[in-house]
Amino acid sequence: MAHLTISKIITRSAVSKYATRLYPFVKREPYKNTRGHIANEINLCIFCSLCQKKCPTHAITVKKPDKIWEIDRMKCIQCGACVDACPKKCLSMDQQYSAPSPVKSIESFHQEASTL
Amino acid sequence: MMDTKNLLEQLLWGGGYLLLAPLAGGLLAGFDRILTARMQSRKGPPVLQPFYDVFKLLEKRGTVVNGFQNFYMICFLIFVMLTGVLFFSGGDLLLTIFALTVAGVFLVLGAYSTNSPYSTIGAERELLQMMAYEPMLLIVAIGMYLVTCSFQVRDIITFSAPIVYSLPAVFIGFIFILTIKFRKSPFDLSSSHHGHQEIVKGISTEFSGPTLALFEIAHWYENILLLGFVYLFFAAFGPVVAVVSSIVAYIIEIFIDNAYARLTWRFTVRASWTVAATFGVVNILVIALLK
Amino acid sequence: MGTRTIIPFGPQHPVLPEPIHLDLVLEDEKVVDALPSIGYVHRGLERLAEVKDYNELVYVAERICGICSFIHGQGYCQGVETLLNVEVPPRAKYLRTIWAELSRIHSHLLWLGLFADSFGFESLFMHCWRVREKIVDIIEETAGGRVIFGSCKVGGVRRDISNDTLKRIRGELAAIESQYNELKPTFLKDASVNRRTVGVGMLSREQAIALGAVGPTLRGSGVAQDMRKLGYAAYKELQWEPVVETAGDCYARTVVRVREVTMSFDIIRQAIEKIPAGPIAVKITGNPTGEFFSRLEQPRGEVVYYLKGNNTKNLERFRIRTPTFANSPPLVIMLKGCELPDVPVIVLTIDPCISCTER
Amino acid sequence: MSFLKKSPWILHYDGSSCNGCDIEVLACLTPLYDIERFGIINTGNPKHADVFLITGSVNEQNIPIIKRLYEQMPDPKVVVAVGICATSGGIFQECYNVKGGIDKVIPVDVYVPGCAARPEAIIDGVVQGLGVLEKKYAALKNKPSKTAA
Repeated sequence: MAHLTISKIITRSAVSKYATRLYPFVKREPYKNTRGHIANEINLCIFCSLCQKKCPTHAITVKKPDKIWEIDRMKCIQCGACVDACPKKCLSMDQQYSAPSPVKSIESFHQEASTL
Repeated sequence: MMDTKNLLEQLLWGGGYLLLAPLAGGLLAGFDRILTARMQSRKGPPVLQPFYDVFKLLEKRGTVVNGFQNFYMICFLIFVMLTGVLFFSGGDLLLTIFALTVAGVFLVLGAYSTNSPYSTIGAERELLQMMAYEPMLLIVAIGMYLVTCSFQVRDIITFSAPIVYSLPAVFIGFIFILTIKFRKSPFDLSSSHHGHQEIVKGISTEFSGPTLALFEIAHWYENILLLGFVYLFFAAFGPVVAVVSSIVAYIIEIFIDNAYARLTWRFTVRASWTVAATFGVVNILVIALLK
Repeated sequence: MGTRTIIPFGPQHPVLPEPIHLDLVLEDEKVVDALPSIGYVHRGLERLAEVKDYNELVYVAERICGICSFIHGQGYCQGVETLLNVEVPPRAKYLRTIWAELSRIHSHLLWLGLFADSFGFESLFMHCWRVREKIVDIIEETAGGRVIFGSCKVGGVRRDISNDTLKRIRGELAAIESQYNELKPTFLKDASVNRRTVGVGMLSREQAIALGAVGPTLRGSGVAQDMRKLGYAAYKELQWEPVVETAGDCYARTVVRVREVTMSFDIIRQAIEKIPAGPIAVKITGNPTGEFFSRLEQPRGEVVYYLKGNNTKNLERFRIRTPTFANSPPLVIMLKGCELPDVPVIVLTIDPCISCTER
Repeated sequence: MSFLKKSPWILHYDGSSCNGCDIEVLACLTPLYDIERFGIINTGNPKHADVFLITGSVNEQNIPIIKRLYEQMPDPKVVVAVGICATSGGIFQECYNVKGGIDKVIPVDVYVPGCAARPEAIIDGVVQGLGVLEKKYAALKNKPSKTAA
């Protein structure tokens, strides 16, 4: 039985600098492995739609005739199944998390005809 | 015959308390939150945060469960203010303590009137807390009377010797019950600053919007009044030392708040009565015998 | 004898972030009965086995619970690997052990913080979580996510941790452990904390066994049962002993967890020392057939996965028995007769994870 | 200018989430993220709250609870859906017992994606919610004067 066992820690914390990361003002460098959001280098994409099949939350839609690759950021759970499945390795996991938004919208990537 | 100069001085002090106490109380609360945050190794809110909170609450729509609830809350605020005016204009210390109790009763009635189980338990605990700290508060008044031969604050404050020298044990006992009055851990039974407890916010659960703002403001008034009691113990050292002592007492309370877990009401009542009976009564007996 | 009042405890309650509902029948502040009602987190994810194939189901298993995410994934994968007769490469086993122990440390520190919060010790809560964030940083660096690991897959692990990183992590863990050691005395010796935990929520050894308690709740009552002794992953190659306390009260359960954190630090150190080189996954072919009980030690206790395959891509049955489910009957027994302020303390000592229980 | 922006108090409710987002909401309160810097307090009491942080995919049993909590909050108020489950149901959208998204039960003002939503994203989401809160306050202030006129 002892009193004030935490006094050393709280006194030290009170006199030394806080541990807080001043987030919106100071941004931290993300780790290399951090799963943020799925990025697609659309010009390499062959629209095989393997990612669409592998996606456990059906966030990805591939429209092969229109050469459009779409992702619903509000459905993606950053599991990376599509990245593992991609045969052309055009999909990658970016470290930056997707931003909050007042509306749900689908992000779509369109491949230019000239790159064919 | 009361001369007009005295009356004017009383009015000035009373009015000054009404105007400045919420300002000082709010700043003190802001300081409290920053220091608490630092002790928890956080950055903490800006010093004006308590004012932002109160102004925001005034902007919100209030939801009222029972019309009496707001009435009781206004009574609580008015009585706390009245108590403060009584004290700071140099009035009777005993009357101050009883007026403070009446204010507390209004708060309890307000919480009871809402019929919510959380609030009811909060109110019950508030009554138990009042039971716990009341003896010690009275001992403070009695001790000061024994030393200065007056219950009048204006006589106590002008007493030549520092009261803390004659009543050191009473002072320690008072610091002990201050923890209850400031609603700080380990005795924040009836409500808590952060709502992480079994009865949510306890006594203030059902108050919202402007009514909650009144609760906060009343709390600021109350805090300044209580620090006024600390001031009395050190008054003879001069105002600077006395104010600094009051602030140090407040910092000690913040430290205790951060260093203890919340205890149960059984323990609170037992401990505060034990403290009152040992520290308070022994100190008073010694004073009485030496006279 | 006071009048009886019923206090609703939850589903929205600040002490418990999770929705569980308890009707507490009170006489003044004494709890005479506690009637739990559940179902606020039931999603019915076991049925997902019908629509998701056994590889995809890993993502579902990981999201059964965000606190013991890795161990759920691991339990599921170990079960499927047994059905497929696959031997996981040794490096993958060690990596799984390291991640599982990291997640145990993070879960226990989280629990210690919430527990401190339950008896109103806010600064202790904050300091526990400050230390925990450092563990979460290591998890994020190695697995990519702060709470959902996404590292296990059937046949091994999805990503490797290089030996250099492991060495650096060992250094970081030593620093974290010394910070953690500063917090220990407050849980073990502080007078005000002890007043809230010692002798509260008694569960005798006989009661614990009869009611089927698992994990720290069982070990706090003096039964040395730890599923890691089954020797899954790399546990049989490492030196450790289950933590046992005999008192059976909230204090004993706290001590069990406090000591387990230290033990986990030690297990990680040993695993980093011994980790072999080699591949991290094997190729998976075929479909699962047969049935298997996969048993693991979660931070909260024993979790059982029952998996049944019928030689198709989808499992025929995917059933989980989670530790909180097993610890609920003891909880109701412990709650009877306690004081209202002790309710959050007792509820938290079983370390409830409602989302595991209801799925 | 209103003071709502300076002191938004949050109420957090777990509507059938996996705990991942909940512990991230709690992590926001703790030293490393410390949202009390912005005057944010986790109240745990709907009557004191301005921002309703809600996680999870919402099952049938939770619907009345969420509606009641929403109604108990005094105006103006905003709802922030935290995590993929709260925005769309996520990996649980095919489960038989889930509604799949908070917006099917109460109006949502800001969606915070992420599985689990990172504390940084939650802070961003709450900050966006404050803008909405401000607008709602302005609308609320204008309303009674209109009815009076």
